Amino acid sequence: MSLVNFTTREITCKIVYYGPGRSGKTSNLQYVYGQVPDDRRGRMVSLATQTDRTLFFDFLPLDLGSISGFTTKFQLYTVPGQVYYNATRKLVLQGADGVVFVADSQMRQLDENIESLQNLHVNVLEHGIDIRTLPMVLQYNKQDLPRELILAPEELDEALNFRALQAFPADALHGPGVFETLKAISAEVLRRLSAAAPGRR
Amino acid sequence: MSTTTVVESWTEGPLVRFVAQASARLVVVMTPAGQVLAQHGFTRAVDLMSASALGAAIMASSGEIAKQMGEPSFGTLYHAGKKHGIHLAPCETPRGRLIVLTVFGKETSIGLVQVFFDEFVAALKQAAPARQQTGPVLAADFERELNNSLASLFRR
Amino acid sequence: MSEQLMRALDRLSRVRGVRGSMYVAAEDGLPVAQLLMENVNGKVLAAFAASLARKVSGAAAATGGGRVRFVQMLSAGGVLLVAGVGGELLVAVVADPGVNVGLARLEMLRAAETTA
Amino acid sequence: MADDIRALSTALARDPSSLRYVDLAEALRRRGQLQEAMQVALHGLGRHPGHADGYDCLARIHSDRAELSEARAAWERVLAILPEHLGALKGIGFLYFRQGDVRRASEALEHALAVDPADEATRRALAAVRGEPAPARRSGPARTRAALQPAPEPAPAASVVTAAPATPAAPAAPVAAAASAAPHAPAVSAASAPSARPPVFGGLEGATTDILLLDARGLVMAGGLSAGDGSDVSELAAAALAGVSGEAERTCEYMALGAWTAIVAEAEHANVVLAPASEGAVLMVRRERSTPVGLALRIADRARGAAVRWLQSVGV
Repeated sequence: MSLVNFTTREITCKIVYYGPGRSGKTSNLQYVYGQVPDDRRGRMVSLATQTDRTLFFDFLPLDLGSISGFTTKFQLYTVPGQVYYNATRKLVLQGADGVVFVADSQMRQLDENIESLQNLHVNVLEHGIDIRTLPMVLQYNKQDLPRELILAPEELDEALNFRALQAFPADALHGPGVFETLKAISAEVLRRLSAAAPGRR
Repeated sequence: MSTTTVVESWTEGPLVRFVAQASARLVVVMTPAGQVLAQHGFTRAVDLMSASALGAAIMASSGEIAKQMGEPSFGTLYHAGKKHGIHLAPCETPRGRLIVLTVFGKETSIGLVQVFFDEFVAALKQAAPARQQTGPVLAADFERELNNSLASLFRR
Repeated sequence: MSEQLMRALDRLSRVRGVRGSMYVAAEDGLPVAQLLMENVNGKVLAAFAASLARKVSGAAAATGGGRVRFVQMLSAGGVLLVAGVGGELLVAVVADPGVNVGLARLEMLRAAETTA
Repeated sequence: MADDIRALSTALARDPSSLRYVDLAEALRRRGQLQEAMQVALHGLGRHPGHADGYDCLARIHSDRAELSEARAAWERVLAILPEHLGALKGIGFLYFRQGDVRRASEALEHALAVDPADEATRRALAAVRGEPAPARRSGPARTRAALQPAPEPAPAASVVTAAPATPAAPAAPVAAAASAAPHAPAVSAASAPSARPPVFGGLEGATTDILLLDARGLVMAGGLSAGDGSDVSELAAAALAGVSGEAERTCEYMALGAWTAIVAEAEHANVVLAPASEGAVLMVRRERSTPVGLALRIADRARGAAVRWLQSVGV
């Protein structure tokens, strides 16, 4: 549920980057952090183990500036991808306004992707939310790897994208696709607050 | 410098009173998802955004441990440091469940913070309006502005 | 340890007019052991006894009195007594206005020694 | 001093980005024009957000306005910028002392002394906080500085504008002196000199050495308090005692005890009795440890009567 402050005209939204372990969720946030001017971002918090895996979550507050007269702020979170961190994954999902599912394009990671996506559905349901109402986009990361190691976006669509969501090929480590993904989820999330939203409550 | 930010005005009166009574350095009222609903005090004490994200995470994870142990909830968490203490506790209001993070120094004590926190919770309960329905917030053509914002964000 | 504390509090509660007695963690203002009548709020007693003792002992030191050992606050509706000031554990008592402060004080100093 | 202010204002108008805003704010503060001082300081800090001396000055203004938590925040900000800032360390020490936290006050002052071991004011403040006899205070620099301050217009005892931290006129108020040591010599109030105080407790033993009447802000109204060596410590004691009556009121309210009538502190060397006079004024009586508490309470009651009568007679 986006937080809207009508007095100071401020909107705050929570976006969670979800996906299997080492698919590049933290890389997305790090790239954003590195690109955005100092005054438009807050401190990036990473609760990581020494092996570079996210232990609990990464957190990055972003200031999008003024939209329709509202100062718009996004809080980007990642979840730990490893299967055994499901409890914390579920906690971070709480109150999410939108989800970016970061898939690992490597052929051998396909099962992990599918499993993580199913896990997302289960966790969202446990928060009492119908996944079909939750703004979501997909990102097919690591498309920079050699062809023979990865699946093409069309193949990944076939395997993961049965809801025909927007999907973006990406190389999160170096930037391609990161911006497009963030832009798409931002639009999805904000659309729910706009006059254009179909069937608003 | 002391600052106040209040997203929903009904929180302000009880919040300011609580900070003064308990001699707290900083009090942050947040949603269980870690969004700041109101804060008052010396923000230099912590980075506000990350503190509330982390505070909400602590509450959520300790609540989860409680659940696994068959406890209804652990309620209040308190950590004492050398110079500062934090008090983290949930608060049920008609507006839903909220979480309150209190940062305090040695000029007060956890005992005093708890006494006044109970009053604060009662005051919040009384002041909270029921959940309100909201109309559209953004104009239908918000996407153009969003694109401009994001473009400037990424310096494109 | 806690049995010893409770015994001391029990002796204190036998002083006529005492409504409640407790050991308080001085720094935290939290009850450690308590023996209270029903209408005495232990959390409140602990928090304020510790806070008042701290403020009074700081002020008294500024008057050249040196280290404070015992504080009493008299009021229209009762008496608040704090012993063991300056240590880690305080002994706090709330009593009726007519309580024999001398007697309560002796028992409190004994109770404070229990923990010293 | 008015000329000073004029000159500083002119200089600042010529070069608004100058750091001399601190001197102007300080000059205004010393004259008791706290509102103006605050405006100048805040304006300057708007231009120089990382300027430690600006925050130090702001803290002193807050302190004079009895806004202690704001003063603390400003001094902490100074220390965040310059961890060894002498003025801020002393200021924090004073605030702790005022809250009755002798241990932390000592720590802050020890830190200050480590930064500048030659600072006599800090040394004396530390001795006073620890309850030690003050070293060589008769010729201390703070006293000299205070003596050099031109005395402002005499103010009625009950309406002294100077808040506690800024009252080192009395040579034996070392913490106050330390909190605002040179080059920030504070405002001097005529009423702070023991001889200038009204003789309210005449006829009572220790009328000018062991009985003190202070207002809710911690300012001395009448009586006096002497240290072991005969020097006057009224200002320091009053500042430290001010917090007690508020805390007593709050305690009584939350414990449903009605109005407080007296507080007795039995200390190593003395029994100290506090009693509310009228309109937030508080009376303090100090008696030797050997004086029975019951007797000390009786004496305090008589002194309280005298204080209330005097307060009524001067229309406070």
